[in-house]
Amino acid sequence: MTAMTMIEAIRDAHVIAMERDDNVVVFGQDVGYFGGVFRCTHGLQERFGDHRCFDSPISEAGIVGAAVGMAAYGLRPCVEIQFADYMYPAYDQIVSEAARLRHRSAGDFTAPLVIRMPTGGGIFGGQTHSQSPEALFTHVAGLKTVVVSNPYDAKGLLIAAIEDDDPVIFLEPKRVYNGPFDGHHERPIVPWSKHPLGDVPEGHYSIEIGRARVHREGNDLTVLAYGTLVHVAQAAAEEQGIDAEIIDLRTLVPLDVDAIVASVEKTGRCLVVHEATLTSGYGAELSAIVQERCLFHLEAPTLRVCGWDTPYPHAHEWSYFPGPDRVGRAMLKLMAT
Amino acid sequence: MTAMTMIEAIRDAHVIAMERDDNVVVFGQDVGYFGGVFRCTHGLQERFGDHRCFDSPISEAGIVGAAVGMAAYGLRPCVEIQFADYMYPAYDQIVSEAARLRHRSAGDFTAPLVIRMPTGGGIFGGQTHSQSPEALFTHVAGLKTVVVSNPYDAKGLLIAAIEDDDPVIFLEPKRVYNGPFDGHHERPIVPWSKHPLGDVPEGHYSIEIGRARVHREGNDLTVLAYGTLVHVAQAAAEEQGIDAEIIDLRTLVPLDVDAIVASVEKTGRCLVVHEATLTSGYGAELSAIVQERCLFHLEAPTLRVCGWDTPYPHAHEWSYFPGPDRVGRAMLKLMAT
Amino acid sequence: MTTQGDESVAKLQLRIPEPARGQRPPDRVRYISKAGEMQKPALDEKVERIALMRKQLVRVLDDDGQAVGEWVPDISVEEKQRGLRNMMLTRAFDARLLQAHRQGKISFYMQSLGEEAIACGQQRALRPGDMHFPTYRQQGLLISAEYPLVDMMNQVMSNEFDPLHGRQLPVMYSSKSHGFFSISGNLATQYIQAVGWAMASALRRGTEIASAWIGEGATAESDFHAALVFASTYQAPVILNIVNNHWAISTPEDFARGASATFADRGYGFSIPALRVDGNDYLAVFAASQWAAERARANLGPTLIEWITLRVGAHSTSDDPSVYRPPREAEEFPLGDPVQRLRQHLEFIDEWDADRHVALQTEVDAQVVAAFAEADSHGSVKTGDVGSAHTMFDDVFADVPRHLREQRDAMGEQGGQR
Amino acid sequence: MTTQGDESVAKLQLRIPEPARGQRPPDRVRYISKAGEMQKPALDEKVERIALMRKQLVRVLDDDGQAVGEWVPDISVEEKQRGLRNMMLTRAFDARLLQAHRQGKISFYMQSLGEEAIACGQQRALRPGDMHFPTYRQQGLLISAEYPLVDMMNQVMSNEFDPLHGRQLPVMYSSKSHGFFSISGNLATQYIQAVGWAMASALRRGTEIASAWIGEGATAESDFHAALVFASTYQAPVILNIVNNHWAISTPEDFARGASATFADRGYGFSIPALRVDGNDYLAVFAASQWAAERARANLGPTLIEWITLRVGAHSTSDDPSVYRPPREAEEFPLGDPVQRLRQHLEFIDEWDADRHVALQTEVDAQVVAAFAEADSHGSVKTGDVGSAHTMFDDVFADVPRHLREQRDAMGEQGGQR
Ligand SMILES: Cc1ncc(C[n+]2csc(CCOP(=O)(O)OP(=O)(O)O)c2C)c(N)n1
Ligand SMILES: Cc1ncc(C[n+]2csc(CCOP(=O)(O)OP(=O)(O)O)c2C)c(N)n1
Ligand SMILES: [Mg+2]
Ligand SMILES: [Mg+2]
Repeated sequence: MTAMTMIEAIRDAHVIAMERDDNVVVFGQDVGYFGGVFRCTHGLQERFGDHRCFDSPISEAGIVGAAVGMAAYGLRPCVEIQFADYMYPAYDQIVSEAARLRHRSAGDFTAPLVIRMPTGGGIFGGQTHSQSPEALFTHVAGLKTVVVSNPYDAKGLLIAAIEDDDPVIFLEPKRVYNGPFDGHHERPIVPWSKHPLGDVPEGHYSIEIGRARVHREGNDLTVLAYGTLVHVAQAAAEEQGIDAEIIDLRTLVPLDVDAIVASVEKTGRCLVVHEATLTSGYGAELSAIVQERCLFHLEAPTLRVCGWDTPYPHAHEWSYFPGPDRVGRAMLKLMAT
Repeated sequence: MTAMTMIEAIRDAHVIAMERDDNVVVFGQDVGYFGGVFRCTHGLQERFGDHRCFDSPISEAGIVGAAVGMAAYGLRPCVEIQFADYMYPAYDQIVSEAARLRHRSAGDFTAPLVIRMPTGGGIFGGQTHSQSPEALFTHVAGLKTVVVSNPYDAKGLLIAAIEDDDPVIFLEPKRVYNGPFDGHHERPIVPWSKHPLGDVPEGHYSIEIGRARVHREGNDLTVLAYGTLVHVAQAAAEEQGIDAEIIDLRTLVPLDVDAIVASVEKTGRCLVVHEATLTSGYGAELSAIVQERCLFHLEAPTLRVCGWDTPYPHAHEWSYFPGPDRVGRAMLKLMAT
Repeated sequence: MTTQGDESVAKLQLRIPEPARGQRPPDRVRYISKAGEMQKPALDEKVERIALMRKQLVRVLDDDGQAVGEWVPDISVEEKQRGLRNMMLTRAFDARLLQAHRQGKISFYMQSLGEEAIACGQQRALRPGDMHFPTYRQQGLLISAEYPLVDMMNQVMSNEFDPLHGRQLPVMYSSKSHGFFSISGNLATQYIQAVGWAMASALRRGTEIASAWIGEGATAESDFHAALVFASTYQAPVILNIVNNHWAISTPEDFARGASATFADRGYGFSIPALRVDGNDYLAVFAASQWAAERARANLGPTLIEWITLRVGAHSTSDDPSVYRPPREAEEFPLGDPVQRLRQHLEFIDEWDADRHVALQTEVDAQVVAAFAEADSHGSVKTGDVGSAHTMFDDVFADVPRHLREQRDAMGEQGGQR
Repeated sequence: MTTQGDESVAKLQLRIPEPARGQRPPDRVRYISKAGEMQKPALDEKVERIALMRKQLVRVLDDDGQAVGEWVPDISVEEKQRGLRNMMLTRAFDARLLQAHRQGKISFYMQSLGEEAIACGQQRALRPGDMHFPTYRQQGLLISAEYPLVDMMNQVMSNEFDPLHGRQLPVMYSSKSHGFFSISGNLATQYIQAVGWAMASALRRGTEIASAWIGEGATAESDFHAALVFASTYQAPVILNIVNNHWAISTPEDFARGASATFADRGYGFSIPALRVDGNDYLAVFAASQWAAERARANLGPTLIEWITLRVGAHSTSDDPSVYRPPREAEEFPLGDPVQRLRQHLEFIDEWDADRHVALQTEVDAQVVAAFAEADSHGSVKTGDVGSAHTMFDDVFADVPRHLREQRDAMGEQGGQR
């Protein structure tokens, strides 16, 4: 075990995957010589050479389109989109190509590739460095969508994603790169070295895509969360003294429905939280599934605490971000119903 | 009143909007000289000249990007994407630009434009001529999303969309262009001339964006539908002898929540139907809203009958399409709960 | 915003390319060189020197059918006869399936009438292991690679024997083993993918090259740019084909080409050597493809080729060109017909005659008829003879995940249908 | 797929552009012409003739500061002095805000150090009513248009007086009245929008033209292609500026340019006249901008201009160039510094001297200090002095719809904050 930040865990996952399989290639804007604006690929070019890790032109469509072609050849590209907010130019290649290639060719060609992107706000990035577009991927048949919340999961899930034979969207909430951020932006950053999930095994291990993790056991209510909001929910529960069961979904598609149903049937109350805008966010799917499968166990309507239906505002990001107060108030409201 | 197909009603709406306002310009692939592959802009170039209606290169990004610039200048572009399946190359211009321009410039610049696109399957179009991507627009703050189900609404809503000061996504289910298709693909097509909603007033009229329409009154259960599925739900209700209240939402964002709540509180049961894939479809948002606002009126879980989570298969489109049998079975199941 | 301004300056206006009817068919092809006129540059010739020939047209066959000039490919008579057969087979294949559409046996079809030389010729000039990233109008690639006609027809009919399980629109074939990448309904996406595939071959120090295909109209799409940027930056071993058949459904080439003289010019914006080639001249197609392939294999990077031809038929079975097409366009097209021209050449060199031609025509027709009879015996989507609807849940992912298993069960045995 | 193949051919490999450190700063600029060497083509000169000059560089100021050649713009001494002032004001503005960032008063900043002549010069060469579609490095446009410095600073500080209500990242200004389109964080999107705006002006028979701005790195983006296609096809009245400052964060220009000789070449792929211009030569900037604007206004269509300059500073306050930058790059950059070169010219023509320069420096510094003091008095996002969080719900739509009113109420009075 070594204490790692999530950045170090992601870098380590790259190294291990590249060492085990020559077909793994890594590229994207500033990822080669420089090592990525968040340093997640730092040292890979030096270590593996410029035919394994290299910089790309500023063309997200080109990065993903080329990756699809490379994957069809037999490689396993793991590419970085510098910010999730900039994935839109690549959206056609992701939705119409990577997601559909296996199906439309009946398995003749496949697209085993990973598209990594930093998501979420909290760094004063404004509307184009703060987005959480997961729901734009979960609606697309053929994509697996992973969102990580800590270094241990990040390494195990990234290795699993690179080894997966299907295209995987790998979302990295940038606010938890360096510590388990709980939404208290006014407080000093707690480093991962002080958190059990910052303990990362050396060498190869992988975490099954499609399995949720019970982050905190409890009986009062169930919180369905992923990414940064896992830590926010924990802070809210502790501050409100509510015995919440917090489920870190980790994978949105395929979804671990059993873990959700088991918990909601136990608690009878459910809160869904995410940072993305509310309307048509992935929380809507979770809320729909909960009432479809657990309606007669529900003692209260499932609530959603999410980003507002506006662009992510630079100066007001802490009013936009669903922090511990908002999440806590929703917990109290749920318990009062 | 004149009997019109939905194509004629859309063409008529263009003519009226272009006559009333010189700032309305129309362009897209094959829309000028040829009049559009579905003939929705037929005759406009001849009538208004090539500086009001013209062909464009095959670049959806260019069409929408240029439209955003024209709108910023002061025009009201109404552009056609040949099939909704081909909107992805324009997605960045739609999401990052058209939807955000007013907000990010604090109203200094605006993007009053309409993006029309044919949606849905049922014409043996396969996976790239059959999609219904509405949920990819409803998740984006700053976009209004309209889906039409009949000629009367199509004309009134398109005029309203062109006159609207915000960007409007205008979705036209191609299967109802020529008649109120109820899912019985094995039966002959019923023309709009035989349907009351095929009666279209001459001249200018508009329908408020954000208002649903009660397509059929009933007391047993509420069906939330839009586009083609409105007619499918009606057929299913009649075939199963269920007194369903069918609400044609017409606008997905902004949503007519009052109409939904009033109906569900009355019936106590709700069925959500759409052609798009189930997971993270707009039906998830509707289901979530219904349980948030009406949980204690619900006698059964809100059910969703939607397209499967696969690409739209060419040969099996009728197994993919949520037809009257699937919708009817869901109605029976709801009543049995 | 008002448009008041200094009245001393002219009011602005746009150039809206004139519609098709305004164009005389004979003027359709700009800059036609004489056969043999254009020289053949060395493989490693400086791009700036090749650029000096940008308005010339690679042509080998003259009006008498004689092969002349530096571009005459060094290929056997048998190879030429094989090319003729491939083109005639492709044309017969298209004809039979168009007929099947008229008979209501299939839902949709797209022919390559008049463009057969390009796909058939390039397929023969490349090697097994190379990968083509085609559009829907390169069926000649599969046919020349001897992919079974009956499998193609089963795909078009979406019947139980369709290798793609009826998932794709007719003509959207896929065959890795025959060097034919899965066709996408979304234009241009394959162009950058081809560059990526070629990059992969080079990243792994392979020897295979990729060939990207696009229509002139689709060069306006963004992925065309991504492909040229990546091909130019990394010097990927790829052939960038632009098939200029002068039409994009109803719009003439002008809308995509803009003010530039040729589509080949696009390459020079990236210092990618670019040729304009007579796409109806089988020998020119073979020679130009071979030249580009040798450049790629010699690590000399990408080559762009603009193929000049004509879409003789309708865009697809859904299209009615009478609304926008100038009359007599095919008849007056200055580059003639690819089958006739290669036939004329073989006759000129006394390796062909009318009897052999009739015999070959009979043979290919029979081959097509036999294949169609077999495919037709399996029925089609129109007769409801399709495989199990449950197959739609396969291949969404490598394994069928839980939510898709649940949906498959929900669909029920009969597979819905309503 | 295996990579076995004919062993007679070489194994393939890619060209991965060499990292920055490999490049000697003095060689950074390809093809440097002497001042006055390049001729000035007539406005309606054939694009193919202009293309012959594609490797030349429009330069007016020689090493002594003398203005020489056909491109010498016909502008008054006052206009030149104004240009000097605008550049110095822009530089002082940047310096003060960088200091503010070090002081922890603002969250982020991007300077234009070394590139001031381009935005400042072109703004003066165009007319009121024309519209610029800038990137985040053209603050010189706003400053030269006399947009209030304090408003810019309020935006950067995101305080209560920020015209954009703290919604945008610092430097993402917007001012329609000053011909400055709202800056997007998404690269290249504005390029095709500028073409659309120019098309609109022409569709309405107006007289205003648009000016599109992009960095050399972002020309790899797809919207760059869409812009060139539409500009070329419709011959829109637009100036297509490419600011080649040799860096895209950590990647050298090579990644976007690929194998082509220049970025100006991109224009020739579309038969769009393209100039390479010394971007650190204020007079060359003015003259080239004026030439392009006159072409647009005369309905002669788009002009592409590659501006050669250097990003002297870091990409942004989040960037650390020491990791990737060659040492002494700015010192050895062959085109010098724009402020110094215009100053030298004014001194050469005896319209300037050291005393006046010091006086002007003092004046612009004072202006900036005064503006900053005022902005600073309103506080910043760092001191929590921001407007009401409820404003985030305005301008999502023209009117606030019901669901946003409900969310605004749910946010509560204090506006959350946690
Ligand atoms: C992204 C996208 N936009 C639009 C279409 C609709 N479409 C199909 S073919 C076609 C014309 C293509 O013309 P061209 O590229 O010249 O190829 P050709 O048909 O002439 O072979 C269009 C517009 C599409 N399939 N994909
Ligand atoms: C679509 C998109 N992709 C990536 C980025 C991240 N990014 C911001 S600036 C930049 C470099 C741009 O370089 P260049 O175009 O040369 O402009 P310069 O910074 O040199 O002025 C990148 C990659 C972005 N803002 N938008
Ligand atoms: Mg074509
Ligand atoms: Mg740059």
